[in-house]
Amino acid sequence: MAGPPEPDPLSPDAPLPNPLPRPAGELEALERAWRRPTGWRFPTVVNNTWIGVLYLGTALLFFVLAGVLALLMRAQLALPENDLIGQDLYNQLFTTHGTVMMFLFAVPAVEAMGVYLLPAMLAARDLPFPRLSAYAYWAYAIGGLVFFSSIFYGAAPDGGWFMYPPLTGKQYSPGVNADFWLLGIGFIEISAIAGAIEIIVGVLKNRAPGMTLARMPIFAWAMLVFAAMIVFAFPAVIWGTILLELERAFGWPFFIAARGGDPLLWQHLFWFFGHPEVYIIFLPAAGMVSMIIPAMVQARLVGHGLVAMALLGTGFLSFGLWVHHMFATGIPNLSLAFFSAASFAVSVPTGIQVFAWIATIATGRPRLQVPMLFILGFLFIFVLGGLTGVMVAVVPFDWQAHDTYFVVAHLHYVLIGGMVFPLLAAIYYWAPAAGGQGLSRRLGTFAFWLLFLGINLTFFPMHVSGLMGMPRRVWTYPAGMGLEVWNLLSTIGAVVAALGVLLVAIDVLLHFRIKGTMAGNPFHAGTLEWLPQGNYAARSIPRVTSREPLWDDPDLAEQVLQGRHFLPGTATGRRESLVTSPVEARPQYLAIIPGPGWAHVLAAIGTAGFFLSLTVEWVLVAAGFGALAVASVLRWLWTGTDLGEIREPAEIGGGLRLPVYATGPESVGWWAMVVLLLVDGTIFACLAFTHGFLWLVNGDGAWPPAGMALPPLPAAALPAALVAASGAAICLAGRLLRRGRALAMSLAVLAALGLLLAGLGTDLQALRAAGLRPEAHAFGAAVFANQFWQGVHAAAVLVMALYLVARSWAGMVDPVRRLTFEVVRLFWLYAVAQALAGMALTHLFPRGLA
Amino acid sequence: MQHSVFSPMGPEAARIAELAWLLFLGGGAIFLLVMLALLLALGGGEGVRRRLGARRAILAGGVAFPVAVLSALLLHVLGVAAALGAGGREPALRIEVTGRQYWWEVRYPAQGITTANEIRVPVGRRIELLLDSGDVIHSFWVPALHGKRDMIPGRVTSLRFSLDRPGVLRGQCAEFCGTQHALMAMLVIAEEESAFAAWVARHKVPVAAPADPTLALGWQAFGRAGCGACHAIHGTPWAGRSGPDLTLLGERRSLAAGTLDNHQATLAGWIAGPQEIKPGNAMPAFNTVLDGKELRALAAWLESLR
Amino acid sequence: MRPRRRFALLLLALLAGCEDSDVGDRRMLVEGDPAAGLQVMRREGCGACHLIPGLRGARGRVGPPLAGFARRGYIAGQFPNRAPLLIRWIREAPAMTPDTAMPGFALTEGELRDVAAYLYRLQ
Amino acid sequence: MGRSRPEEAATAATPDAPRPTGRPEQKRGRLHALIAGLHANAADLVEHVLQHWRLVLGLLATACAGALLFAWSGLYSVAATAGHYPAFRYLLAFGLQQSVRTHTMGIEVPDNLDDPALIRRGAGHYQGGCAPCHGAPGQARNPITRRMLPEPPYLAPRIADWRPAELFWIVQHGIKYTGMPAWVAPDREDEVWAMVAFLLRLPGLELAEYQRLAYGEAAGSTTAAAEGLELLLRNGPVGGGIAACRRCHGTSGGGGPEGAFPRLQGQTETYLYEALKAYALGTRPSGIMQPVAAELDEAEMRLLARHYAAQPPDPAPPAPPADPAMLALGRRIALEGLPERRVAACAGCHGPAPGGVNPGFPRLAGQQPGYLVDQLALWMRGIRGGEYEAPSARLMALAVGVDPRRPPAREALWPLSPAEIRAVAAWYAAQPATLADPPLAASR
Amino acid sequence: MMRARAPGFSAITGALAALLVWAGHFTLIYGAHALACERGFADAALLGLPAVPALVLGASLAALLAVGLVGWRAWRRLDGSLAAEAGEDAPRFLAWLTLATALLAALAILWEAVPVLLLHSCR
Repeated sequence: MAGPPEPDPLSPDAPLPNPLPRPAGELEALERAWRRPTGWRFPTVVNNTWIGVLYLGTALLFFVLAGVLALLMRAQLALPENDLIGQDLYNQLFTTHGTVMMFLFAVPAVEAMGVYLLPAMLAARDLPFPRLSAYAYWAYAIGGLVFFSSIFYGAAPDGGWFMYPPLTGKQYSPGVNADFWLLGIGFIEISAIAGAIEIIVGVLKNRAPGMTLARMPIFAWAMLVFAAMIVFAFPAVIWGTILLELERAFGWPFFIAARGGDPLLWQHLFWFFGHPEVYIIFLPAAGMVSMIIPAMVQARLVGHGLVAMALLGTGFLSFGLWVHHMFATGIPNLSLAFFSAASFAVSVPTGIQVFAWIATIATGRPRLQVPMLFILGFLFIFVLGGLTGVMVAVVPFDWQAHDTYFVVAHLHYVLIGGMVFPLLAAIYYWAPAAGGQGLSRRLGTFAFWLLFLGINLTFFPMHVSGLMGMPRRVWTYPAGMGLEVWNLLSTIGAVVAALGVLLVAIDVLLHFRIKGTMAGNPFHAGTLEWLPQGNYAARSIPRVTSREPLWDDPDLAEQVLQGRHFLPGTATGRRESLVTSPVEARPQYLAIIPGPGWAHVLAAIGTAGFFLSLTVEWVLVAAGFGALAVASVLRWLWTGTDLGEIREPAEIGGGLRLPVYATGPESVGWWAMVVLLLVDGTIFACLAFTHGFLWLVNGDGAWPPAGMALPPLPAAALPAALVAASGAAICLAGRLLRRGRALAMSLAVLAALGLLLAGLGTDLQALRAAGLRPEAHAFGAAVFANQFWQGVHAAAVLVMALYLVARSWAGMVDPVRRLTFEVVRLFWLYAVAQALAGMALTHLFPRGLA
Repeated sequence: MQHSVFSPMGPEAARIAELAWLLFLGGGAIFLLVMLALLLALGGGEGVRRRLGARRAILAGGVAFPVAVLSALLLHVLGVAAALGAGGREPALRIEVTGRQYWWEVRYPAQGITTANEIRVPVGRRIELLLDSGDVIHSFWVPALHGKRDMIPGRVTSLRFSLDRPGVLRGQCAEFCGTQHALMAMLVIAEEESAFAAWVARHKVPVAAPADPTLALGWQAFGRAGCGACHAIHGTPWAGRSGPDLTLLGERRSLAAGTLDNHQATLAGWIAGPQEIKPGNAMPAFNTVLDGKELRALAAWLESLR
Repeated sequence: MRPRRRFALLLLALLAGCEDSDVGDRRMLVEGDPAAGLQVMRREGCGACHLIPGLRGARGRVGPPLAGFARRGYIAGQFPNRAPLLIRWIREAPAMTPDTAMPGFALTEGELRDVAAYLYRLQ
Repeated sequence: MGRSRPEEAATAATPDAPRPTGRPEQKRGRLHALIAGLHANAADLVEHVLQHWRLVLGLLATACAGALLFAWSGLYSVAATAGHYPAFRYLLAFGLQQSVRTHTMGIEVPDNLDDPALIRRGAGHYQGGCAPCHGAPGQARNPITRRMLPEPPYLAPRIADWRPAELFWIVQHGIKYTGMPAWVAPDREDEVWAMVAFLLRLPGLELAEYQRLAYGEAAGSTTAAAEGLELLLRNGPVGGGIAACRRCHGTSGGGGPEGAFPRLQGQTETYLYEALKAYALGTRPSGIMQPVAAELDEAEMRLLARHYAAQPPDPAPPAPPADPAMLALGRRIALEGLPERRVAACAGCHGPAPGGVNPGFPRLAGQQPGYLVDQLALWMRGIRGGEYEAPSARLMALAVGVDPRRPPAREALWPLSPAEIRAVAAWYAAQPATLADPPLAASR
Repeated sequence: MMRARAPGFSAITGALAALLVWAGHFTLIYGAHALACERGFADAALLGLPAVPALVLGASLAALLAVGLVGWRAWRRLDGSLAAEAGEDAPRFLAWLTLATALLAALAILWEAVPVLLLHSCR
């Protein structure tokens, strides 16, 4: 790096990076750059504190709404043979309750906590792509509210939150209810992935100088694992959703047994997402617990490394559990045993965390403040839920417990204990950080006891009623089977718990305020989110030398406020964030990040409108929204990304001079694209799995089935060659760009585009010419699903190529300023590789084995 | 009527119930231990807290203990699963059960019997159920018999069990299968070998046109209302197959898959207005076709089928 | 007379005292236990054809809803709504009106009175 | 690192920097600002509009208030004699044309619009429902209708102005502000297409041919049945509707050689009466039958039902040679149903069945196959037995495997595929028709 | 400034290596077992053992070896000391993390291999 051979500016022995006094106007310039929009421009806000609070508030709104649905269900089940709510509404209620809690509350709530807390905890000015998180938020909020309102006109999905076909296929669910789930939730998953990319890149690249991986707070570890799990888990359900929607809309039989499909394919895809989902929800909450307990007992987390390892291990092992939702499907016992053993294995890291928390409590001086109460409640409920979790991992026991109220009890113990209680603890714990004012201790204590007693009273009896023979998802049950008393207890408990939620809501409404600034550290915590904050986050970015900097360096808060650490002002007059290396957190460059704008808001409206109008088959309206979304995204990218080198390298203090522009693996844009390609690659793996699974269940004789044949192999050679040539052409374009030949570069890009489209087009043509049709049999459907997916990529490449060429003609791409080109090339090469792999799958896979 | 995991009627369910008790007792003990540790960490003596706060405590409580307990449990559970899965003796009776929205079709291929919503089995014989589905996914669950097994279109799953003593066991669909998932129950009736044989034999007796004028009117109404388009009665010209087989209907204990007790009055109510009782099921209302007298006669005749 | 039934009668008499006479005295004529009547109706599956307040799961619409039965003018539209006729109707409706869809119920005299007592509690 | 870049790229790279625009002084007032804004580019225009949203809202509100005031004053004349201003008339015509164009996008035109049965079916309705306003060959328009505004056109020469899909849309939906009504049963697209088929035949239609199409055998037949009907017309209550029946169904209810209309012979009186009643009430939707049936009173319906039920079946017209495999399939569906798709055996209710056939159910033996195909398609689509609750409609819907509350979304999901529907219709059409059992009413 | 690989990328994947081996092992044994049962060569002999147990045990041994290698290399980087979870020094911390995850992965692999000794392959 630049700079004379002075002592390492990151070492604790070096002098503070910036001297006093600070130049006049530095703070004002910083404030001006980070000013948040007011009045009717408020929706354009992108500051992570505001987006985080909006995000969390919306998630909590959905929590309350879905909770009301749960109360309605409990009212119906209070008495046997009750007629309060008819079966059709009841089926919508439990489907919507589950879906909203999972997709619109749990994941967004923890993502919101990440968006809100991570920059402060890592002492970053903001996340690397503020408009992306704002976009994710608006798409989620608009789409979620419209999705929820479907319950008011009877159009809510009614096939269960797990959406098992064939019940959710067009034949048994002809209305739009199932489409609301598939399209409405499908695109909210996209918003979750956007958030995950943001969090991964943010945690790896935006930490304060000196905050090595070893010093990173546990919450950041948890969010990193959480986001990485989203990257690998959500693609499965997105792919499943695409398949089911293709089946519903066009009759491609992926799940229709009579035409070669298999309902179990959906279950594999869904639970490959669905089980990790539980840990996706739990891990960030565990991370919050690991942050709150040390502050509450004023002691460092015992076994920091063990906990970090436990988070990593859980993240991995949770991908080996999915069949544990399918124990009753008749899969061979040995297969079930693999998953049973993996389920046992995943309980070890969880045990480590529980004992690490107990050990931390033992070493400190516990104070029974409201957050601590919720933590203790969490430990009680979660440990109980964890133990029943081990029980349902026992295959023969699960054959009895599966799909009964025992499982309802288990999952609510795990999710309410494992996520809602930590979240409430977090709200009570971090509320002062947001507004400088805590929530009420009295109300909080009352709320805790109501919730704790109510939750146990609601769900403990369900263990019993389940084993006494009450299946899940029943809108009524007969009298005289001994179920009456347990159900009545559950209903009473639900009302008590609801009162607790009401108290929390009242407390938040009465006492929660957001101020632009924060001062004070009421719990005397040790981590950086308790530094004094403004809209710009910390005044200067601290040099981190330990895990709990505020405990180890009591003067740090004052030094940061005075601007004596890194980047005390703004170097360019715009919003900047300090980008550091992923392991050692050494400063690499200063990234300009975009401020408020309408483009991403319009893009969110367009995206939500597009999917929702597709649901109700307003094709023209959908086209309008789609155009709005694409146009807005392009405008957002055009004005907000790849701004080029705006000025000479900037001095951030400590003798560090950082460039204000970076390309390649140093840049956050490159990292974001790599993460996106991991998502994409996982989807493609699901596509390949689909093909292989259907081949497996159909047998070689029916793959392809009689009367269907692939084109001869030579017919596939030409498309493959064209596609490969497209990859070569884009590499050539890269060389041309390096030599500064912009026009030649754009021509090469256009040529590459033509080659790719021609390659994919000829392949499709060959398949159609061979008489292959997707509707007739799962074989055709699988082949055309592959074609569909390549087509989606071709469309993306088309837009990207034209965008790149336009940028080039506008003089915004050159040998130095080439981030746009690099990102496009990365995607392009992936698309080429994927197209070739897809062709191999189609043309070689069944034949190659013969 | 047995409908609980904890009142097993056969060796398979008993083995699972034993396992369940083991899990509850062990799990309860572990829960209490952890809570005790938490309480000690909060307010225990200095020495206890120091020991709980060491890294060694994490390794002991969070690693060594679970690994030991879970390893033992894994081996034990695999033993149980092996015993349940191995199948033991070859089954002496095969019954095919097809799940349909929202009832169960039951066939005894060797005996040539088709019935619905009630499975009669002889005590002591080893029985295999072959399960499949006619529409969406259902799950066969009779808690006092065995664990549940899904019924998946395009696949055949199986469940092997035997019963120790006579009794009536209730079962219910356990996989959400649509509007009336809640009203899709069934009975398993375990009886002595001789009673079972007699039941099989009764199936072979042809049904004669009744002499009693009321029953004769019922017989006639059955035809005139078109019931035979969907329902079959063994030994009569009616052989519809899209609804449940009604042979020996009078002997069944329940109507509409466990929704109503079966007798003349409920039969009449069901025939005339099934969509109020179980909305969304496939049986149309015949109140527009049958007058009151015909309805009563029809119910009486159906009840007389025994 | 079982003590429970006596108590119920007493309660009914008390209630009847505060009601309009034309309805009250009709109920006075039935010596039955409404609670037992409800159990009989549950057992007999009356809900398969009738909507009956207080009997959960009684959703049938084949016969008339029985809400407000005590204020009903006629049984089956043709017999005066008096207890002896009601009891006879439940026992042998087809004999009274050959075309009715209402089947006869072979209940004991006591059970019939219990059922009637319950129905007359439906205001 | 630290390579410097050309200067111009640096300025281009700061799009958020304030751009020099012709923004006027604050003092010059908002209107001036708005006008100045009009000269700026489109983005600036949007920006100006957003900045001066109060003014824009105010202008809009004033315009609305003005329009309201004008309407309130009553100065505008709604007299049909007043006519439209020429420019306005042109605008209306243009709007009409464009509206029809836009709304017909995506309508698929069936390929059998030259089917004589369809033409005949449309003609029968045209005579009753359309000719009074639009005229017909040899039939002048009613002078009253000529004073409508706009005047309904004499149709034959105007048909060529529209494509079939546009005709379909106009017949189905009618036209606002013109007096052109929508189809009585808008779901019955099959009937609307029949109408279109006839309309396409209309230009250049000879008088004799028109009369054959519209009146069928109604003129001058001397069969016994015709005499019976004459008697009925003379003695019973007389209404125009009765004549309308025989225009299409024929005097003896045979339905005519084209197969355009169902055969009424051999049905029970109960069924025919129920059907007429259902048509009249609209519970059985039909744009053709409802206007006719709604004119009948109770006694007329009974008389007509009795008349047609008493007609002995005509000898069947020579059936087109059917594929034996298709007949076998149809036979299997009729006698055994398709249990795996919840389709009951048709014969259980419609005969031949061991227990006889209920007088409330139609008999299908010898019925016109086209009619059966159309009706089964309506059941599949949930149009029959759907939101309409005709007696027994739900029964039939469930019997063919359709939940009338949630009918199949597309043809591929019908419990009976179109090919199976044709097969079962062909099989029933090939069965000999017989006289129905004595009607239930007679036996009581 | 332009390096071919992002610094630290390999350090991160190194810490994940053992868990990646577990993932590969899991995919392999589950996939191979499903294929063997579906295609009916579960009982074919492989190296004298029935195919499925032989395959699973072989794969598990290989996976344990790989995990052991990863753990051993990390152990060497720690100079054989596990003290204090290797503290806050980033390279040592990552080495420690690698070793700990290797142990967890080994446990999971071991547990998943056990059932094959006790259960019938395809029932």
